Amino acid sequence: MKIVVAIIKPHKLDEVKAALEAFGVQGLTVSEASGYGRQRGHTEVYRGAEYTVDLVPKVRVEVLVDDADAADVVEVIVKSAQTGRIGDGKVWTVPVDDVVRVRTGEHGVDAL
Amino acid sequence: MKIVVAIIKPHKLDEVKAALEAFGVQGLTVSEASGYGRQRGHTEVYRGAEYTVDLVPKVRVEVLVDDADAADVVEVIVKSAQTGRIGDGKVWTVPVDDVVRVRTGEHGVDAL
Amino acid sequence: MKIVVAIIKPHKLDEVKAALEAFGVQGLTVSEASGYGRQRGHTEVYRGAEYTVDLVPKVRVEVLVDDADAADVVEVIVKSAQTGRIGDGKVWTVPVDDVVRVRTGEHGVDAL
Amino acid sequence: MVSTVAFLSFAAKPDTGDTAWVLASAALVLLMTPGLAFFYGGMVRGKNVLNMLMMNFITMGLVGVLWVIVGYTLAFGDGGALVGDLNHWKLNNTSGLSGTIPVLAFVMFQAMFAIITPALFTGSIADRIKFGPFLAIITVWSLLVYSPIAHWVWSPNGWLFKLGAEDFAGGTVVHANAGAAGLALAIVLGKRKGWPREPMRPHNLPFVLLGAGLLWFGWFGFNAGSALGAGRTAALAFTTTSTATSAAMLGWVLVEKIRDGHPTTLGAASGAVAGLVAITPACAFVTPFGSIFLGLLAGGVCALATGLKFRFGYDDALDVVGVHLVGGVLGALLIGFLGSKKAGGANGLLYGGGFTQLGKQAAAVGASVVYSFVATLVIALIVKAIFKGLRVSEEVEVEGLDINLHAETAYETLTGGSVRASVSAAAPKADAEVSA
Amino acid sequence: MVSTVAFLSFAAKPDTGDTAWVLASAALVLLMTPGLAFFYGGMVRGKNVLNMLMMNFITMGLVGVLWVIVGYTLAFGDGGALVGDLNHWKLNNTSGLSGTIPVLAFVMFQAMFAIITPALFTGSIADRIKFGPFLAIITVWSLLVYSPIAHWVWSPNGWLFKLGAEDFAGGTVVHANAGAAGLALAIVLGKRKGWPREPMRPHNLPFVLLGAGLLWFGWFGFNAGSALGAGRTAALAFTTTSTATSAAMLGWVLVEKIRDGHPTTLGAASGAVAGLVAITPACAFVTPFGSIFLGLLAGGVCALATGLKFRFGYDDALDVVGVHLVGGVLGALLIGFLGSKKAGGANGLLYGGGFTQLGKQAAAVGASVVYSFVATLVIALIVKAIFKGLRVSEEVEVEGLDINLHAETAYETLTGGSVRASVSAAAPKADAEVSA
Amino acid sequence: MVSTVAFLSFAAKPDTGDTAWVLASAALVLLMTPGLAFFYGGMVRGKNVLNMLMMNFITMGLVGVLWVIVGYTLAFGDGGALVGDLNHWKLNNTSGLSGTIPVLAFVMFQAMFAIITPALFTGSIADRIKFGPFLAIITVWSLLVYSPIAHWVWSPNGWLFKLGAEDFAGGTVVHANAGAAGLALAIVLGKRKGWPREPMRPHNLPFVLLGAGLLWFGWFGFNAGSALGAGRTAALAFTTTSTATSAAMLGWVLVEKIRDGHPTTLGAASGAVAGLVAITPACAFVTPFGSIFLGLLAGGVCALATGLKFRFGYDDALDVVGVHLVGGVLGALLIGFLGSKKAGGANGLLYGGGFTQLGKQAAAVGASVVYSFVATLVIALIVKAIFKGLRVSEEVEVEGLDINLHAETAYETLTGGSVRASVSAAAPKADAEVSA
Ligand SMILES: Nc1ncnc2c1ncn2[C@@H]1O[C@H](COP(=O)(O)OP(=O)(O)O)[C@@H](O)[C@H]1O
Ligand SMILES: Nc1ncnc2c1ncn2[C@@H]1O[C@H](COP(=O)(O)OP(=O)(O)O)[C@@H](O)[C@H]1O
Ligand SMILES: Nc1ncnc2c1ncn2[C@@H]1O[C@H](COP(=O)(O)OP(=O)(O)O)[C@@H](O)[C@H]1O
Repeated sequence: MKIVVAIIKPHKLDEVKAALEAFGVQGLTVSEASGYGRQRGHTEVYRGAEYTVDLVPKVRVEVLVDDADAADVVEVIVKSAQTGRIGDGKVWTVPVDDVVRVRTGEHGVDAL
Repeated sequence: MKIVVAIIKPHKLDEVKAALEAFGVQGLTVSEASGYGRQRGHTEVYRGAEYTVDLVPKVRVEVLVDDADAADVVEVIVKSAQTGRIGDGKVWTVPVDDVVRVRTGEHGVDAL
Repeated sequence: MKIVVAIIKPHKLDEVKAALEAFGVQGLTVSEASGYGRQRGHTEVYRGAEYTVDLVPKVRVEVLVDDADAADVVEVIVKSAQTGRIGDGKVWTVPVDDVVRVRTGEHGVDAL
Repeated sequence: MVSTVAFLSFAAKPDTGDTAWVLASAALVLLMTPGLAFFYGGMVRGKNVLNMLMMNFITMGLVGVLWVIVGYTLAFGDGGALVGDLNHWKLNNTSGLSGTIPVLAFVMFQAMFAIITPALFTGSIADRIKFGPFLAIITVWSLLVYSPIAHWVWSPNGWLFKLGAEDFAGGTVVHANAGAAGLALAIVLGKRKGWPREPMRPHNLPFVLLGAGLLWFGWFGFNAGSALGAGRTAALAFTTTSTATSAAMLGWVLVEKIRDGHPTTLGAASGAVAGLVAITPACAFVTPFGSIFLGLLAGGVCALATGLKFRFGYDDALDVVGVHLVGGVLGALLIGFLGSKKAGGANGLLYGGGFTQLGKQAAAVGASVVYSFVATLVIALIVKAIFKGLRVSEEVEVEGLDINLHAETAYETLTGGSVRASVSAAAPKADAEVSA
Repeated sequence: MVSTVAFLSFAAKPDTGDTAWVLASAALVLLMTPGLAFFYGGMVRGKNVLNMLMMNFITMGLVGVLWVIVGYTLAFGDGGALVGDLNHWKLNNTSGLSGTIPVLAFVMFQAMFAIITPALFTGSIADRIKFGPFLAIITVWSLLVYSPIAHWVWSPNGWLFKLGAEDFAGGTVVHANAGAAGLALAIVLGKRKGWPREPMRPHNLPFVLLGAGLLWFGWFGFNAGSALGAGRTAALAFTTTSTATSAAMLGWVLVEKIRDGHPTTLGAASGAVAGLVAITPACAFVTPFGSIFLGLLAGGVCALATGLKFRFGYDDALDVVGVHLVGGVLGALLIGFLGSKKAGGANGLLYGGGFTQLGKQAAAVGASVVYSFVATLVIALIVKAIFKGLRVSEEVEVEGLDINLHAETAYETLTGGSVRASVSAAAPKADAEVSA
Repeated sequence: MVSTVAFLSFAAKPDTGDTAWVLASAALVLLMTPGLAFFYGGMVRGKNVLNMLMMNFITMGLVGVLWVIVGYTLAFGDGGALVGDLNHWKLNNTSGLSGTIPVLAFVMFQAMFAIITPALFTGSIADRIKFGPFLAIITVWSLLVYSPIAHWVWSPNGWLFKLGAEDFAGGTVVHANAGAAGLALAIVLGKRKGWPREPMRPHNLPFVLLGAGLLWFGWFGFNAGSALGAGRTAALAFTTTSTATSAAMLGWVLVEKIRDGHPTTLGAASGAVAGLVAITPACAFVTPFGSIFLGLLAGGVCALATGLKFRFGYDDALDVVGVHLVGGVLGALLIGFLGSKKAGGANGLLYGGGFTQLGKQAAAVGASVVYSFVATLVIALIVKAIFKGLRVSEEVEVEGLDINLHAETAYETLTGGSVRASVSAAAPKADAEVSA
């Protein structure tokens, strides 16, 4: 089992979700995040005092997948999240020892 | 060392926390998340325009544990988070190379 | 490849970010979290009813790094996040199979 | 409210100053219901805030219409000792003057009282009532409980008016009444799932303070407007309202500081409201200096009274009993102590008036509270039987009333396109509807 | 607004009651624009809320100044049938009385109308207009569209006034006018990226309800203040305003319940506003009972009318057309049906008055809407040409107008030092500026 | 405020129109303090918003009581040139008329001024003061600084009144005074940890705009109510208030556009407040056209003045100095330039009046500012000594004042049962308390 983690631009979430669904992924978990990287942030001004905000809003997507699907899922995400502009994000894969479905107690691939 | 990650229903957090404490876990980290899966979302209507919201509020719990405890901690979480209804969530285990306690710089099991 | 995950005190984020930048890290991802541990929470009172809030605001930092840099990055974070008081947080390292940069599709170290 | 003799003089011209003040006051009292909506809305959990706002706003709709059709005439139609007749239904025969102001100005000023009274008890039923039964209860309650009690106390024909009970701006008619009804409803509805074990913290305290600010502002219309003119009485009512409110805030916060260790913003807001409630019946009958004591006492007593629900085990979610029932009764009774002829009322016990006025006050507020409690209980049980239950299901209670009853979410997260905003818009039915 | 004969009597003393009411009303109407800002601001996405608030507040600044310099005299200067002359520019010759009140009280009361009218159409252009062109449009529009139409309808010399068309408080001048302009601007601007496919949910519904509450409160000044005095007419206008608004809320929510299955808070707020819009022209011409029907109808019709944009494909973001154009026209026409001599207007169709008044109403509202639509279209196209486009870039639209146009973020997250707050303060330019 | 001769005529009847306007104005000014609470509350960080709201609300409680007991008589009791006597303590001898209105109406109108003045300087001490010392400072300050200065300027016996200095509604008494006190307190308190290096962005800008909207609305009572009647002077004050505020918003935003590149909502709100401050002393002494210049200047100058704190290194957190001290002084002095006999004041420099009035203005505002600054400094240092420090500990400052001083959190996250809501309710002490 693997967990694929993706940091993407917020407005790309719907497309990524749709692409993963089309691929056959049955579930995923999403959370809000902020990213720092090549993409520059923006400047805010309050009563003349300037602040540089260097964190950019991002969305974090986690997908548990069978080992065999990992590479494909990564590719599906990369394709659907791509705009070609700086700040599109990263996708990485981490090994998972085991997965359990809370509702049933099923383990492994059955838990997905 | 392992890190056990659980996606659970928000109102189950207190029970899970209590169960883990009872088991002997000394710390954990929690964050808000949204889940997509078998559990359907809900529909909202604004001035007649209908929106299907397919992400459901979830809570993400992370617990660093010694290798030996991993399986037990998973079971404690599964038991305390279970309602038996769709959407109860997932628990998975990921290998961890090392842990450090920021305050002291201690490594490994001492850092928990 | 490794991913270094750090749970730190919110007001230490700027220092950690600066230290990592100085070290040469080019990007990172941040999200809000709440921690439970030795550090006690606080008490709130609403119309005489007392509530004990045992979760403390924390920030979660994730940094993807080359295997060689992992230990150094951990140390940089520990040093810059340390106040010496309970609740300073944890830093851990997890193995990563692969990283892709969404914008270009580059893999591995090139993706950082 | 001074006597509301609907003396109709069609030819006479209204006093423009008095009319201006009563119209302004009516607008101020109207604003109190949105104020209340935020006072309460900030106190519930985020998943139920829209339901709380909705209950308050829909009361403005429902009672606003009911009042002009039949509520007004039941309250202020001549009738007998118990209820008004139908002489003014649909606002018939209201083109003349009432005292120095147009009757319609009086009708509207009173309309806002009729609206806010049932709105007050939405605080006790928070977080768990179905919307249909709520509407049914409000409708029946407004006609069978509010209008009669208003008639008893404020109509020259009402039996409590004739008794000589004093209720300048509605301590009995509005607050004690709403408080008693809130208690009855909380008992019939039962406790919220998890109460009092689980935490139910206010989700937005700034909203609570916004609501308190709007309530305080509007209450000047409520109390000083009840003089039905802009003269010395209005100025006195304005003064005691301000002073008692300030003092009650200090009283409540002081209790907190001593008991809990911290002065809280929720306490400051609650104390202000408690003071406003308690001075309401008394505002033109006590001196400014007397109103300081009244306020301090009201703040302190209500702060302690919010603990009653834990002791007796009824889930009065936002303390309608602790603030409105206790505060309203307290204010009504304190007239019997602090009332002063110099101010405009009968002398109370402390001003050498003996027990006479205190007795009248106790009789009036007692009768009103008992009637309100019993009648509300009966209404609630009948509505419960008709609707097969008053409460939402357990799942709905856990998941939140907003998405389930109103198909809405109060707050969208900032990062527009993300997380919660991840929705797919269906072809809006609105479209289909219109094209059909 | 009753006839605004600027009868100047320098020696006479104003009626203090009438003056008090008109000044209070002017303040109430001023508050409506912040109310509107929150009504609209809560409905847009979180990344654009500041831009929406800013458009409304800056209109208070811009039109507030324009009005006293030249807007007032173009609207209420004697002039001819089409526009006022410059006799009152810079508020010259305004030290006397207008009826029983100081001319300046009338000028200020009217100023608030001039401010809120263009503010109303910020709802249709939400989420996509550049700030410079917006300022240009507002400026020109206020002088070339608002002032003339106000003159037509409310000046004794205006051609629609002479025709005998009735518009007590601005159903035509304010609402139908703003609605038609909003439609024209929505068409020129084009659809928001992603509309109507992508979800654009209100980011803060409590703000929408706060705005609705403030609007309702302020609208009593708008409508009852238009009596320009505190007497029977004001009391009647106050009453019908209250009743129609309550009824319209019920009407809108009923349509939702039947069509969508749920009564919503957005619907309750929208219904109230629809009722306020529709009763505006009619408030002193119909009976309280008549106003219930007017309100119910307005609520129901406007609820359905918000679907028109999906059918016809114009992106009127926050339904300025569905609420203000449709509601304003409806109210204007309903005077032709429900108008009643007893109330103060000409008898309408249902009161035996035949088609005469209906015809006048149709002519007046028709002419105003057509002029407003066409003139706004022309103004928008010219401004577009001058500014090389009215819209922000696609990136700005996606990222949000707040950080891009105003260099600000609406909400900071709670955990102070973290995430969004992670900024490094540069040496503030303010400093440099001052030391220079 | 025109001369406040407390001419007591017990038999005479008040003018209802004047009384209606002053009561309405008093209510409007009361609302300004909650408005201010949100204006400031939105500007601080989320961890301190409740403390900011609390400081403002508790001032309504504390000064509201103090004023009727002794504050009023110190300000408006006959007394001498420096302070009033105790003739009216506990509001003794206030049952007659003051001019055409009940004395109590005047007392209440003034009460709201006494409340908001110390509330204004909560902006400079934000984020770091302990609650006990804050209460002590407010109490002493109200009696030793506010009441005397009000006496100097507004009592017919006051030395600045006799000098002929003009301050219609409190530019000197309220704004310059509060600004000077704010500066003194900011200096005694010292800088917030991290200031000005660390970012301290407003946590909720919509709240700032809500506050600005409520302030603007209430300020019509503040300024036009100071005419103490509803006639030409009130109408003029209303007009110049509106115009100057609009113009000042434009002035501030223009400076931002030129200096920083973007017009901001914080700037628009701040500009409006700056305009309101500056027109306050002058509102019945300048022409509407003159008020445009006054407003533009005030907006622009205050926008630049907010940079002073960075230059001189005092941490006036929310710019009480930049807006209220600078704006108040500016407005007072501009009377010496723009004052016009036609409007109602003495002719200023630009209207051929020479330097006379300017000199008086400078003397009055100068004396008040110096006294306020020095007296506040002394009070703050004494309170500091008594309470062993004015500031919260560093940990409290980092963690936030809300949870530490008030045991509350402003906002609960949406997902009810989760994260922050993860608390375990202890047996409420309230219960124990009651059962005891
Ligand atoms: N080393 C890293 N570790 C973790 N997250 C990273 C890292 N580098 C970048 N990211 C995440 O990826 C996002 C995009 O990275 P950025 O450098 O801005 O653009 P790009 O990936 O297109 O070169 C960042 O906002 C951040 O959330
Ligand atoms: N493949 C997956 N990867 C990551 N998270 C998942 C995955 N599948 C489900 N989840 C998470 O688990 C939650 C519950 O899953 P769901 O399919 O709704 O119910 P159940 O687990 O009871 O079958 C989801 O809301 C989501 O947060
Ligand atoms: N076993 C654990 N698993 C995951 N996170 C933990 C664990 N223990 C502690 N944490 C995180 O580390 C933070 C600090 O831990 P705490 O025990 O309070 O202090 P310290 O690390 O200084 O001993 C906690 O708030 C929590 O977020």
